[in-house]
Amino acid sequence: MPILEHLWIILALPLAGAASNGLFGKNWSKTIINSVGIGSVSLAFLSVLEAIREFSLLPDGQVSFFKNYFNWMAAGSFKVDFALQMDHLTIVMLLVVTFVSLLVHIYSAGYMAHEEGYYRFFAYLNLFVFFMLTLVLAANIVLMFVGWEGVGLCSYLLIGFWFLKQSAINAGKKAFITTRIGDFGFTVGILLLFWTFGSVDFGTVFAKAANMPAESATQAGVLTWICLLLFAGAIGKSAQLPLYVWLPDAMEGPTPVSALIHAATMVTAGVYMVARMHALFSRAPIAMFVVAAVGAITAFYAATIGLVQTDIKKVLAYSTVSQLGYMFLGCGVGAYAAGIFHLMTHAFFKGLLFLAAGSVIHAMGGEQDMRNMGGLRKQIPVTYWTMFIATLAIAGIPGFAGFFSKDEILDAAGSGSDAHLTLWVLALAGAGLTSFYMFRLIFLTFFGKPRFDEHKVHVHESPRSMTVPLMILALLSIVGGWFAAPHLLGKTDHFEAFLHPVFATYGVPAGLEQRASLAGAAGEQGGIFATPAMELLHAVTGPPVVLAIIGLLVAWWFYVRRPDAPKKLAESVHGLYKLLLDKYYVDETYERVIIRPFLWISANVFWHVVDENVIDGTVNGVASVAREVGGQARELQSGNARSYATWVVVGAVGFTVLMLGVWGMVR
Amino acid sequence: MSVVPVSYYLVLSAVLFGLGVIAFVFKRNIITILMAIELMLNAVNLAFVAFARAWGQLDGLVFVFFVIVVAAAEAAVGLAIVIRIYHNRQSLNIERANLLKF
Amino acid sequence: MEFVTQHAVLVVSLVKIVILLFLTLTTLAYLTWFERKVVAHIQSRWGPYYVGAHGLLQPLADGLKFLFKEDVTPPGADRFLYILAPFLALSLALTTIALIPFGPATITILGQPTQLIVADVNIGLMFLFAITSIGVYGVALAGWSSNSKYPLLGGLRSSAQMISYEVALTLSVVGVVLLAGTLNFNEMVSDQDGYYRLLPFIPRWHIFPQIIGFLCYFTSAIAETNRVPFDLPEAETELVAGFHTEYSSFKFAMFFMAEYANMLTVSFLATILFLGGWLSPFPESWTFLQYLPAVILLGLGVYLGYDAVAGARGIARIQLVVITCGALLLGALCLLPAVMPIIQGPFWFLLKVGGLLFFYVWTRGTLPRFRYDQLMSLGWKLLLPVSLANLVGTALWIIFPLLVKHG
Amino acid sequence: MSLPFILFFVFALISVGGALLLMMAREPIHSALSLILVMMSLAGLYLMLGAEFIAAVQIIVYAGAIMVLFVFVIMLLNAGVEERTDYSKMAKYAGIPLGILLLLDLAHWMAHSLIGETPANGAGSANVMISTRELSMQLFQKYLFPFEATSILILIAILGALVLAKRDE
Repeated sequence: MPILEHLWIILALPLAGAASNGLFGKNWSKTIINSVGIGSVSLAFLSVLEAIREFSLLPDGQVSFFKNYFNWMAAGSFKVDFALQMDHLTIVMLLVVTFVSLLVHIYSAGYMAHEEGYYRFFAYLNLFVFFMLTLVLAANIVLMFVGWEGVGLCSYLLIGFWFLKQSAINAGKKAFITTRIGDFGFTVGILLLFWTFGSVDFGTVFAKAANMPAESATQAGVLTWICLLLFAGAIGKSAQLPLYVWLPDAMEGPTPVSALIHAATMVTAGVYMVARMHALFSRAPIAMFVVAAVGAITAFYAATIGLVQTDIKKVLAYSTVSQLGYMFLGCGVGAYAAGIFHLMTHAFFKGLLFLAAGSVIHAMGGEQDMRNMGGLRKQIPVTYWTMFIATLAIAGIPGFAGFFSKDEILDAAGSGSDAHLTLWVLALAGAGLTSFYMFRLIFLTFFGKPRFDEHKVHVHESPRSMTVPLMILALLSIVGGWFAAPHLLGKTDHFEAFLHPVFATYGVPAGLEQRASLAGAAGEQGGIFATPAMELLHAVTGPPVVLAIIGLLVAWWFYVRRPDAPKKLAESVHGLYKLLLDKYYVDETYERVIIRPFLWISANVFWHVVDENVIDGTVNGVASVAREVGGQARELQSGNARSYATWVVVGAVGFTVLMLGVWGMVR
Repeated sequence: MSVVPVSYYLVLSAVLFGLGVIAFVFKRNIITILMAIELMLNAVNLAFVAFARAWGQLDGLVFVFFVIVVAAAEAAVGLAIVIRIYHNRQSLNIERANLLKF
Repeated sequence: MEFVTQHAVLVVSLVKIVILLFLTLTTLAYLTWFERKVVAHIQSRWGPYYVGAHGLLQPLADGLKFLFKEDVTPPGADRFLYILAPFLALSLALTTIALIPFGPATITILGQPTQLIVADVNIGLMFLFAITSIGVYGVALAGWSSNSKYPLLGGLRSSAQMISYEVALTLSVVGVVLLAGTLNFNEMVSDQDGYYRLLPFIPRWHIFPQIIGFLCYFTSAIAETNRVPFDLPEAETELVAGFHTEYSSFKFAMFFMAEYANMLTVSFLATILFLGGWLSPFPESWTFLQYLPAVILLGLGVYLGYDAVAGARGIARIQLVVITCGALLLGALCLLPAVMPIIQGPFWFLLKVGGLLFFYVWTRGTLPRFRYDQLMSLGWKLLLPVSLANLVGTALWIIFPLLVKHG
Repeated sequence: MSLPFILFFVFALISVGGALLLMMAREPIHSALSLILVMMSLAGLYLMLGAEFIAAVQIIVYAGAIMVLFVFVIMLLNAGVEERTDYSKMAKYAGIPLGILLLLDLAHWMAHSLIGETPANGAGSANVMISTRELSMQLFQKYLFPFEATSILILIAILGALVLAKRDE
């Protein structure tokens, strides 16, 4: 059946699942709920595959498939259709979203087995999938915004899933409100976009934008503003500086949620959006630089915080933030493909990391603090190995997925047309730190002596439904990057080539054009590495790899060889340690600088002054005026029917005189 | 045999209507006021019939029927209300039934 | 004189009115005598006997008595209305008779076609009802104006009674109107001419298909005229003499006559509507029947003559002789070929009316009086629904063949 | 001055006089009777206009039913002389003049109405009586629905009157 013609089916499936589970699931057995939830997602995945097959059959000239289903709203020239589109970028996202969420669903079946509101959880998950797919498939920015907000909503619901836990509730609120701040920018961006191009359709907008000249790097034009505003939304959604604060707290939610929403899919929506909007971004150098800078700084900054965190999920959260930073850096320097590539690989290994962490927590009976773990290597081998693979991947050890993608980003940042040395350095440092804190996590968790009471905690391997997804993801974390492998031998990067048509469509400036096809790009970068072999050698012994190895060794030294060393170090540089441990006091600063004044103003100005005096005053004033007028007018109501009768006669006389008089005149 | 022009009837009906209106505001007794209303209705009926004859159409007469029916209904309900008022206030003077005011 | 030639119609109807008025008043007077006699015989009494032969001069004597009685007007009475009421009652009662046809539409008197009816209106029935409906005012005003509580109660009662029974009366007649398809008395009567095809010996009088209507009609007619057993307005036991308690002398007589006039009217109407008016129940072929009036009159004359010779004494004998002569004379008159065709219609008509009047008196002689609530419930809860049902049934009866014909 | 004119003026005078009497009389019962007088004379006018059925209905329903109801209520409540209070200044000073003004205005325009001169009984020779048959055709075919509606109305009126007048024990 032609899925491509009916892309809406892909959306409808999870929505149906969500609806049925959410409405009727309360009285259903876990089996039914599972079959509905997982079934709908797997069907969605299959239909995505089918859609891709059909897409591949399209004539070569056609870059994207567009279909308009119905007119959603129309106000004057402002017209929004419910239209979906599909191109290579969408395909990547679709695959990642549906597949990862499928795995997470399966995983959740095991992980949440003993939870209250099981049906609720799956309904939310399905709903999330629906909105994420909407976001990805949307053919205009308004519809995209719908998905954008929808995933935000689901994130809120799922973070606060245990709504009896105050911390969970607060975390949910925090996530929602913080992203709102970004979304405000996003909304204004949309308005500006419409005001500029007179349309919200991607196709139209990009086509118009393609005819505009690239703006100068010195002063900002309208494109720059649009991009910056949209990017504000991305900052909120993808937890970049300065709005990243909600993501660590979001770890209050169930671990599968963290894996799916706060690592693999939702948080990458910002990156996707930037990549989708490349036609605008690549014409706004300032915006590009901002993106890159924010990305790089965040990457480094979050990594530093990650160094000292003790909660296993918090570490992963900060690492997510920093990895997202890498993706933005990639987009910022024009290597969209690299950004998306990293997005994909990151989805694999970070999802895996979270799931594995979840498995660890499961095994430890809810314990999240790494200081109370250790030596789990033997008890839960599957978790251990998969997690180790993921760590290798994220650390960028050659041969694993993360290596390729991160290498491309760094490469672009360091030697690209829009390269910035500082950013490159930051990113490199971040890479080193990443490798350090990830291995720190591994060592603390799985090596050394158990630091918990083994009689109390009964460590056990997770059920099959949890381990199988781990294995699958582990496999992907290894092979997921090999599209790009030939690149190291100076051949084409398949992934990039696959996405090339998308980024080539709207007359992208020359600098990126070269990047897009990397065949022989290395040759230009410096004559010294002439042969493929040298190229490969250079790649695998490049600075990132070196730093990664260093990080590994340092971590090993600190946490396996000399377990007491960290404490000493911490005491020696106590200030810095404290600073990092308290995450640079960002939350406290926000509390003081923004929230408290805001509350104060709301209470003392808007409530006691504006509301009580101005608004109430107006309303009461109107009321009292009406009362006065009525009090005067009621005198007419004498209660004496004869007076009323006389008034009626007055009316009759007036009417007859008027009508008949006029009539007579006409006559 | 010469016949009376329509305008005679019309003027008569106008006069009757006017007298009805005057009685309507002049009388104090509720029953009489209802009668004044009946008088007005009758005047209107006369005009109806006169017009109907002048145009040589029957619709006017049909409307007279409806007017009569409505008058009957009005009288029935009105008089029932009058009885009510009398039971409550022991007076038929409309100016004494003046509680329904500000 | 040329006014007469100009408006011959007016003159003729004037003459008719005079004659009819004379006849009617006389009839009313002797109706009282008739009633008293019949009731007396029902109660096995003799009734009026001494004033004239068989008390035939009794009505005269009563009239004189009323004339010479003192005319009292109660203090605080509303003078105008007090006087108006009886006049209203009587005049209205008499007016209705102007609408009644006593004979066929086409007969010739003195060579020119004449109708035995004063006013042949297209919608005579409607006008008759119109006038009778005004009759209430006589009673009501009488009760109100005499400024006394018994009359007031009586007036209230009787007006309520008349209003309620008027509804049933009218409705019970509508069935006949549907059958006849007209409101004109002449056409109604001529509609009842002939016999039923299946039962050739039964005349096509409306009483046969409309028997229910007839019963309803007559019951409510008795009530409408405030006769026994529905004569509550003058229920002596409860409120003296009802609305005319305060009336004396000739005003009272007027009410009295009005009542009897109403009886007449109602009987006339019944005859026209249900009993085929002036039509003879027997086929045209029986020509010998046209001697019937003469025969009856002559027979009466003979009987009276015998009575004069045998029974009576003194003045009574003289009277009887006079009456005998009159009867014989009339009988002879009826034998004249010029008069015979004219007399046929009125003869049958009056015969039927007389029967109805006898029935009236009969009921009075036999039935006890109803209670007021019984009266009302009978009117509203029995007669009204029944006559309505009768109306609907008749309508269906008429509609059905049409439906069958036109699908 | 031919017969129709004489009749017309007689009836007109009676009706106007009745209306004035209705206004002047202090006894409600007198007002009622004068109103009946007006209705009678109107019935006569209807006859002159050839609407005999309307005339009959006028007498039966108005004079025979509605006014009887009025008289009945007057008798029931023993309504005596009307007291001429003047609490309503509005009615006292403005009422009568306004009424007269309305009367004159209407009369003026009626006198100058478009069809003023057309002979009053119909597009035909003198004294054409409207056949009741045609009238009923109109009533039961063209105006069937309004007819039914009015019957519903009168039913509701009856119920309302019952509920209102019922003595509440």
